[in-house]
Amino acid sequence: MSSINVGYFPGCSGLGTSMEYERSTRAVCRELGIGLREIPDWNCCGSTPAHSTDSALSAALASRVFAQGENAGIGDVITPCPSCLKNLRVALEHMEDPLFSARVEALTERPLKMQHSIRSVLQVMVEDVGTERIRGRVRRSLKGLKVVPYYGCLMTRPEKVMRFDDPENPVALDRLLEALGAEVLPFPLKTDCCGGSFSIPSRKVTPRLAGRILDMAGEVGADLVVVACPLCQMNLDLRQGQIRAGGIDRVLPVPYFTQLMARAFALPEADAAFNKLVEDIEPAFACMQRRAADIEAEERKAAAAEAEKARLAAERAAKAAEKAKDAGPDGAGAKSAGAKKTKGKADAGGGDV
Amino acid sequence: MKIGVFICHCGSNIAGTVDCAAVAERASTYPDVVYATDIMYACAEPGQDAIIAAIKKHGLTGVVVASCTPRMHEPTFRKAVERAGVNRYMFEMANIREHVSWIGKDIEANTNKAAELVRMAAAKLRLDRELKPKSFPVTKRLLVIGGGVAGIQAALDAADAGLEVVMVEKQPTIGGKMAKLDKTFPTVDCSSCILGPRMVDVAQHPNITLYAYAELEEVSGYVGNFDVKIRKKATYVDWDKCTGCGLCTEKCPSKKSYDRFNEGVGPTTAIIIPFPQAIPKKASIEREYCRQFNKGKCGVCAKVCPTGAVNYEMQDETVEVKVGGIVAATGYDLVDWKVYSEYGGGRYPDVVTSLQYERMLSASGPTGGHVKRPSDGTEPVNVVFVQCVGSRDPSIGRPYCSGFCCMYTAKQAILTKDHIPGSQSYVFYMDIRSPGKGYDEFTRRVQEEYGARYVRGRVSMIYPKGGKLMVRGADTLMGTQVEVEADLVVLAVGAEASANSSALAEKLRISYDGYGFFMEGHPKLKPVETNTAGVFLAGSCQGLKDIPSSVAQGSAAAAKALGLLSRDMLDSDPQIASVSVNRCVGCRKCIEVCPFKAIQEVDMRGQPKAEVIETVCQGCGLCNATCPQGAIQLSHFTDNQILAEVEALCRF
Amino acid sequence: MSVLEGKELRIVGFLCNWCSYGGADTAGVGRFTQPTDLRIVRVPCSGRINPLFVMKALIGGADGVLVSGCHPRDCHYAEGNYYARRRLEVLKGLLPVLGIDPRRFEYTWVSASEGQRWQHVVSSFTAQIHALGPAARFTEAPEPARLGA
Amino acid sequence: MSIQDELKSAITAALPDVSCVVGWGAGPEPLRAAPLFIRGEADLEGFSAGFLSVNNPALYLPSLKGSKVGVVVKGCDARSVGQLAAETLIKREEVHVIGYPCRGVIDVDKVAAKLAGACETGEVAALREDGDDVLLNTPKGEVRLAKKDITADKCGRCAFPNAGNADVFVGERCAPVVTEDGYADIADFEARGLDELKAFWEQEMSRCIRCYACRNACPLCVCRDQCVAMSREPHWLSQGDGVRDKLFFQIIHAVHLSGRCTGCGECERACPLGIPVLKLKRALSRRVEKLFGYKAGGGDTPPLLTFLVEEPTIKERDWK
Repeated sequence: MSSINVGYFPGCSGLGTSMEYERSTRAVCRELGIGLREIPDWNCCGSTPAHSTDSALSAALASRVFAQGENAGIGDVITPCPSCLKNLRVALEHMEDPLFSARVEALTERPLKMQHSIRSVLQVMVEDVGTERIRGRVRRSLKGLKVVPYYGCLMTRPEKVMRFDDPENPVALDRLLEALGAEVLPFPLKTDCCGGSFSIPSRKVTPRLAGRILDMAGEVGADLVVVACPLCQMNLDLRQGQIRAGGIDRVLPVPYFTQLMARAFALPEADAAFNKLVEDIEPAFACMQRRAADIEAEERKAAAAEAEKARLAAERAAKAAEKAKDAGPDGAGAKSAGAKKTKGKADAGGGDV
Repeated sequence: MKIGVFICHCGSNIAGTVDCAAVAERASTYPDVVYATDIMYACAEPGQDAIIAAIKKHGLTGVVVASCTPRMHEPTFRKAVERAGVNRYMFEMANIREHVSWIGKDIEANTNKAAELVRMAAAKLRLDRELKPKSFPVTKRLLVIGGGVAGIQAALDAADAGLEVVMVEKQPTIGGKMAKLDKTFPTVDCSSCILGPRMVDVAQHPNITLYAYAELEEVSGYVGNFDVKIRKKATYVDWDKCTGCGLCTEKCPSKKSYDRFNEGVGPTTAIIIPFPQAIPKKASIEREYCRQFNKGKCGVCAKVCPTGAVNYEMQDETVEVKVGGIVAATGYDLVDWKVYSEYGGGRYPDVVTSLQYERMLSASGPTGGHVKRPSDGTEPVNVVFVQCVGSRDPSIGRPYCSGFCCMYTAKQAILTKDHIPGSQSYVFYMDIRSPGKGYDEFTRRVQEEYGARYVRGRVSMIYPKGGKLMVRGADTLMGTQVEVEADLVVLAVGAEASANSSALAEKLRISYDGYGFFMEGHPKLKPVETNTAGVFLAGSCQGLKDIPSSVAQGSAAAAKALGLLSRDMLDSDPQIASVSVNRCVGCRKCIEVCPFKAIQEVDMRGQPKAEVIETVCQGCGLCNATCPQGAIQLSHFTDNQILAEVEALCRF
Repeated sequence: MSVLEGKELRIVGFLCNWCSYGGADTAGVGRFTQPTDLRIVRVPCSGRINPLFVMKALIGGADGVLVSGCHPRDCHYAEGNYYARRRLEVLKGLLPVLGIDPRRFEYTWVSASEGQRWQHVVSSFTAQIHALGPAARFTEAPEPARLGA
Repeated sequence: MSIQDELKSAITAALPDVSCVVGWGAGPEPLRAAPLFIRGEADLEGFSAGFLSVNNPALYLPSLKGSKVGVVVKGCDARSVGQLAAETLIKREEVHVIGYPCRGVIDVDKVAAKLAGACETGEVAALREDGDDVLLNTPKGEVRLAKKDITADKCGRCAFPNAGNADVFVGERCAPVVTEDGYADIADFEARGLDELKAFWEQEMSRCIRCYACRNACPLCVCRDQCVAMSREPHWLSQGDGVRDKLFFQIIHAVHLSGRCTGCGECERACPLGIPVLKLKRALSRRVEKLFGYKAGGGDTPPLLTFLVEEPTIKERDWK
């Protein structure tokens, strides 16, 4: 597969609250041959306040981002943040309306000339790179790690804008984590709301909603909750104190999927940047290693049992062949075939032990 | 020619926005018009009498009535002019109601347009010719497609009246959806107890031939004389020998087959008799689950069958039947609710459909009438019913109301309480729709006597938590979010036209709407007829309806079919194509395009000529538009007649 | 007297009896307001419509011609609309070469239940014809041309 | 052996099995050949095929239906034979097709234009071919004209110079002038704009004398005496001399030929007033080819006599 070259929009949180997402995304992309060309002098996408105040001003912010990209010859852009993605995508689609586009251009004075597209890093990972190629890169499997993926509200919705995966029951991140070796548990609240930016007007809402997600993750037996959105990550990770104060007693690390990829690819610790998480992830990894050892022991036992079964079957076959040989000339062929089979199986069993 | 023109007021329907007297005055100046007047209600008895009187008084030889659409009253007026001795085809209508007075309020424009439409009609009438229908014999046999309650009713009524009936059912048993129901609303009668005897009647009726596990393959011909091909699907059991003893179904080792009749509630065997009251009570093999077919060895059923009826070599078989009329009663199917990922999309075993729940409630069902959670077999306490799953939802292309879900949900809530006295039902609804005799009282009873809690609002999400199902939704009356911890969730899944209904419609040459429901001839006045003569509709295939309405429509369809087939001879529509032999050059283009193979080549003194087979021609006029020299003309819609209408409008 | 001078343009419709004429009826029953320009010629099937009827109207002074039949797969006569679709689609190639604006002719499918669609079709086609204005009529050349010119 | 001799022997070989062979012989003037019906070897005398073989002999085939006939064809004539057979207007097995490589035919109107002022084409006493030129004996002396300047327009866009469906083909097949007819002439014509084209047809149709020569020369106009132009049942046209009736007749001809016209150009060639009536037919042929990939004359079912349930090339207006 040829390497991918795309424009890159880190988003504001990538420079602040989600530095670990930013760092691990860049590292993982480098490892997978995705060339990221950061849009020069990009600006805020408008976040939640802009579009809830004025759609044209909000689109103007997005339009300037794409115009800056055009200066560097960038048309196709990816971003790790689903919220940025939604704002940029909505602006692009709304600007297909010539009247609206004229309003935006009057503000920016920079009409867009190129074809633009904007997608999420996750979408590029599963659609362009593919889980098979990711599986091939894994050097430290996450075998034994029990995870639940948490997509949040925006990764797949609104359906008509995002056009990615099943809006209510997405599985893209599930498949990616499986490729890393992790055990992905069924998680019914994978698209439930974490509280979003409600923490600003009302402090009570977010811990309640985020707490429900953590509680369910704990209940299904997850070691950690994997996220793809800076705001979700913050609500789930940073607020665990508030959540515990509300009576839900769960302690779960909340890493970005790119951090787990960095670990599975055995990239330097600084790239995985687990030290930026509020809840410590190391106990989860320790648990993973214990479980992996158990699983491997279990697998060895099963393989040995299989080999023993094969050996017995071969013995029986050999005996039968012996009898057949006594009975007539046709028995000879059967015997040699049976003998060969026995040998192969025995070798395989021995190697395992 | 002497033309009389009658401009109908239709009360104020037309006269409100059209100056009818002015139109009549303008019409009196048109060529050949000798008499023109306006009239209050042309279709009413005084109106018809006035037309007849005018014909006699003025010696009219043709009549134009400007009133409503000809699709409504053309037959009425044709009969009226015929009573006055004028050939029924010497009559034209101008549609000044649906196409003029009802679509705009500009009196000047409407009056002018009405006058022009009358001019067109009169111009066409001048070229009308007297047409006389020919008569042809009728096959006195009725085909009923579908053996649900509507089809059963139609078949029994027709057969009781002495008509031969052929019934085709695609499942191995008749009974349809009603046979799967435990009880019926609002009387909570046992469904199979009231349907069962009717099913037996079908089996035993001397006038009814039943082809179960069969499908309609092909229909050709025309009203009174349809040729029908029926494909009997291979059951791998010779039904002449099968006694329905059921030994094979006990011994069959493939015990994990999907149970179609029981909607997959519990498994069944590969050779089955769908349910104890099945008609015909015969076994059939579901090939996809049978070991004999999948693994090439088994043969248990053949070994145990006391009559040697099992035959793995059986092939599909085609039978050909001649019938005079057809009743389509193909019913409905449930919407594929698995598109709703927020309800689990099928991932949660304790989320079941309403029809699966019926099978759980039914004493003859796989659970013996004990309501159990499919996941662990325990008895549920909290049961949540979610209404409008796949109804009234434009986002999945099902914006219509399925009509019966409110009522069966109420019934199921009552039955839940009867089965499990300690249970509590919750019903999430959008609106309660319960028009019908005793229906609204029923929905009150379920709340007031049975304590079901009705929550007005949609369910946004169902998710499992600790062995229970969390049902999250809105209570729009309280203005709050609610979350109910449920043991079992029953989705009131909406209904849609049955699978392949559009393909069947195309075979029958009837129309269907955007959802696949068959189109009736007129939404008010022809609810069981179609626009294809001789084809009638019964039950939910025409639009969703509950049992009493389906039964009523079944009887109505039978009455219509009987009316048609009680005659020995039928009149053919004389509005068909005919060939001017002199002008035909034998190029065969008409023969090539005719959809009905109604044109044949004949030899006339060594020259090839086209000839229309009058009973086969349906009068579409495709041949007329195809013939370069216009040697084949569609009577009553000839080139000259259409040109006259165009020229009445476009005279530079 | 034909169309209302200055108010209406001459628009001729050819509608099949089973679907589109019924759809126009349904629009009327629903009281869906429509422009008054259109005059409808009822034919049994869109397959009955010889493209030359359309040309006859256009050459005869129609400002617009609209044909409507049953939706594909839904023809009362099974196949008529399929033939109509090909013939009318081909006919569109003749108009520009004659000097007739091809936008003066459209064909579409409207079922008997689609009253609203019919209203939309009539309204938008009438608006389209009004935007084009009255069609210039074919008239005798001002002076007879010389032989062989 | 020359092509002429080869053709003659092919005709001779065919004669025992056919009632006649249609070809070309001497016409009323040296510039014009005429159809020749060869019934015996004696008739072969006057036969010639080449630059003057303008007429389309396929014209006569439908009226000769019922017995086996032979026909000598250019590439374009062969397309007409193919189309007639595809529409079962003739039986292909009743026609013995003799083909030869055609390198273009004369357009007498172009000669007239070249001679303008000097003499009329009828005054030309003799025509002699000399390589790529022709030499004309005129009252004002010998005139040399390049063939390419007086060849029919249709030959300049000929994709089928060799009768593809011939039973016997004589001579070396020659390369087609073009591989694909791009209909550039129609595109150019349309580019004149609607107003100018309307005026154009008003002008041209004012000149039309309604002689029906265009129709009579068309090999696919098989209605003959039953043509709607003259009938009362149906009565599509008045018998008047108005521009609209005359234009409408041309529209009828074009619409009746849509999906059938092979572009042989006989209608336009036969017009005594030189009205470019082929343009209407070619406009429709272009559309048929674009929509259905159909070139008339190839032997397939004409596209307007069939249909597909899903038409991949028809983009219907969605009325949104």
